Amino acid sequence: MTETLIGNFPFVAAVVLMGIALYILIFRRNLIKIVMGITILSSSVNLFLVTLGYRAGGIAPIYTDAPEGPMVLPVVQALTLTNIVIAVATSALILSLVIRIYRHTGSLDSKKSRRMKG
Amino acid sequence: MRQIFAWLFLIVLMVFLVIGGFEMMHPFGEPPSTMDQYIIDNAQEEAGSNNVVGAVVFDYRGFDTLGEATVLFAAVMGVLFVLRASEKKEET
Amino acid sequence: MSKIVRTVASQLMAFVLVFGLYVIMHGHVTPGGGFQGGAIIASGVVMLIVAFGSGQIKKFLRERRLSMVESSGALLFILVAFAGIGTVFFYNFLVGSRIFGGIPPTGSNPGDVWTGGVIPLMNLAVGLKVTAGLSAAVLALALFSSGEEMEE
Amino acid sequence: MATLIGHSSILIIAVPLLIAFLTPLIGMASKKARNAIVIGGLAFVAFLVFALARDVILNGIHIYTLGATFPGLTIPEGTMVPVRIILEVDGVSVFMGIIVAIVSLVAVIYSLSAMKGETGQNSFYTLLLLMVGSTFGMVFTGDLFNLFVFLEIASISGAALIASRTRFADSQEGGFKYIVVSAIASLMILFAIGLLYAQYNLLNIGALAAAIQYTMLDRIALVILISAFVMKLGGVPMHMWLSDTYSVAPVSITVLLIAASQASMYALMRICFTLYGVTLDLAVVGWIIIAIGILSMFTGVTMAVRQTDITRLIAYNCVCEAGFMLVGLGVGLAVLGDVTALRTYGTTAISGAIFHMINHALFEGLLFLVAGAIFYRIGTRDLNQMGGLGHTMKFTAMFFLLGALASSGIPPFNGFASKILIYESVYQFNPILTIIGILVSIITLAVFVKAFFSAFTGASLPKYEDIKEVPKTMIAAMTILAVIIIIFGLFPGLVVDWIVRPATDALLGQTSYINAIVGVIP
Repeated sequence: MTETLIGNFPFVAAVVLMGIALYILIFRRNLIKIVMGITILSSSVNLFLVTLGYRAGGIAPIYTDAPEGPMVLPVVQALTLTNIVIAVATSALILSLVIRIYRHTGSLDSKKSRRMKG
Repeated sequence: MRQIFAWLFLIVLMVFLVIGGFEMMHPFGEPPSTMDQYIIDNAQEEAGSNNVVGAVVFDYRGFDTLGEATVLFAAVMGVLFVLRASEKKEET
Repeated sequence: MSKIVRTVASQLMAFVLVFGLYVIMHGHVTPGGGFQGGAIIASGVVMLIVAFGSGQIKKFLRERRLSMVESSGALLFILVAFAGIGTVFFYNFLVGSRIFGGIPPTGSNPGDVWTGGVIPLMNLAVGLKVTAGLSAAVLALALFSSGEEMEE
Repeated sequence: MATLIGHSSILIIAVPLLIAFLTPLIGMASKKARNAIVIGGLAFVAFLVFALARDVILNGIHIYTLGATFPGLTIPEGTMVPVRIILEVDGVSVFMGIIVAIVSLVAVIYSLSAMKGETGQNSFYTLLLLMVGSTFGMVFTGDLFNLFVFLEIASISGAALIASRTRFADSQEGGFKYIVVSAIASLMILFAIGLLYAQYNLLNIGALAAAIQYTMLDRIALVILISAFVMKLGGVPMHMWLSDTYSVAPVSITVLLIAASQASMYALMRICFTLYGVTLDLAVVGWIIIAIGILSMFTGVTMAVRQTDITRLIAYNCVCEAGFMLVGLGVGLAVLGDVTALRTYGTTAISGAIFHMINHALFEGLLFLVAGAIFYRIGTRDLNQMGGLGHTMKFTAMFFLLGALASSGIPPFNGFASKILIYESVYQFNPILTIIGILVSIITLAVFVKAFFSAFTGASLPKYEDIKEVPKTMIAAMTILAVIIIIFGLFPGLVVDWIVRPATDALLGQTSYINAIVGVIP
């Protein structure tokens, strides 16, 4: 148990980060904080994906002047790259909507502006 | 009431995931790698790229990258669309 | 912002551009690629917006025009993908040909830019797209929050 | 022609994206050219969908490996697993493709006059095309991560489109809510994909289905996937966002949003039937989905009774109809392991659910278009302020009645045809479920009759004296849907034989889906 506890700590770190994000999303009312929650959630998923591909003693999967050693898995890195771009796109759109909502209602509190929580 | 349910949901989910992370994942640093090893071995020959991640992004999983570029395109279009000057002409 | 900041920002922009282009065009040899390089150049544009204010930047960069550049980048990307449809969509048809056709030797090697087939072209298209797209989004947000009306 | 069909699965996804990238450039030059190219492109895509559907139903599963040396090369030399992204089109996929093709054409034709005079039309059509292309991508792809990417495109462009009426605060809030819900759902989906990848090092659905072992991590992934997709399609515990977004979006977009939720329903079916298949703990998962369905039916119909806003009323009806589909699917899933029960009523239940998906898209689409037409003319969605509109808007009133009758399952229309399949088969599984279903249908009818009378009949109000019928393109869009509804209602047997039965067989044929990817294992 203790060995796996230390060895698999990176997976658990990703899960804990996800817990923080879900806490923010469930209990916080401020629209900007909800955006932050989504960003943290996507970071936690990114962290999880990258840790999946790690090999002990691995090097970056790039052959240019590569030292000896096993290469870490490239597919998860590509998936992470995709997810980062998607997270940027999502937060840009959400922020523009938040600006619009703020212009209309003059408030960032979701209780005031939203009839029901989504 | 809703708060209690939310806490309960959160705690149950976290317990499951943490146990999953500790006990049932493969040991950290030794992932199964049938698909990835093939890509590492063949990327230089098939895609002609030293950067294996680059080969995955633009060749093996190029369609995902098209989707990714489209997401960014959609978001920029969406930002410009949402923040455009509000309509002047009312609907009749 | 003060004059020092503006001068430094405008001087730095040249280096940012060079570094961004390097990252884009060496995407198949060294770490990096279209997205990363595009993000670097776009962050340079953000630096200019911070230094000069969005009103000044608006005079020579319009978000509509940037959005058109972005469309062209996306179009270039999907056309390169379509060009492989003689075999299969997204087929890397340039490997072994005259353009970017070199095949690197297996294993560790010093790296050669003239390799990768369609990958450098796609990096270029994506770099163009990401630069224009991110700059347009940031510029639109900055303009809108500073209260300027946008053109249609 | 053979080459065209060979490449059609990718063209159906790529052509809308290509036109979407072109639209801003062409729209700068000429509006007419832009409208022509949008409609022409979508018509071409619809043609390809029908050609592909015919080919798939006649000749079996259609495989397209992106970037390989030829389309059928799923597994390259020297390895045992698929490496590239593979599009895999079977009966269910083309069935969903047909829904999306019809709905997207109708939405564009309707938008032509509904959006006239609004600003930002270039961006509107671009986002609309992106949404259509990504919904096609969701239903045609055979790769889990690719599914996630297309889900994200659909939700981002959908959110921007929902918020398109920038002068109303509630439309911005609707867009915000939609994108927050979709972002959370899709990130959870990505997390589940990560869990599956960690164990099998695979992303392809067929190859994963061949390798899956139903370990504890697989169960966690299944729970996350089911809850995320139920969230995306508006099942009950997470249905709050649905009425708030559907009611504020422009109606042509709402119609597309319905198609996007149907794509989430498709993904749910894919996950349960194909990815996990018979390794599932069938009865438990089946009953969970049935419970979600029953709750959706109840909540949808009881909330619909209380609404005075016509679009919110229809939106809650959507929740209710989604419940019917989930019940049908759940029953099919619960008996998947039991061959005799599956043959006697399980297959019929799944057919009913699948048939109801296309019917749902058609009649809810028609109802939303009618609501949009009313809003277009009188500028309000409040039922209490309407009255006597039937005197001037004869076509619109007729279409509303048609959609309402179809939705509540009255005999000569298509809603009846699919609901009777569900009732019949579910009765053999558990009679109580059928009784609940019939009860819910009756209340639905009552709700719609009340709405119809308060909006269209009675003395015409003085302030609506000079209201005219809506423009011709809007009538045309509604007529297309109405004609299809009537045809489906009159000849349900043909429809079931041609497209529903192949879809059901494809859904149950997990082995053929797997064999198309990994080859026949001796």
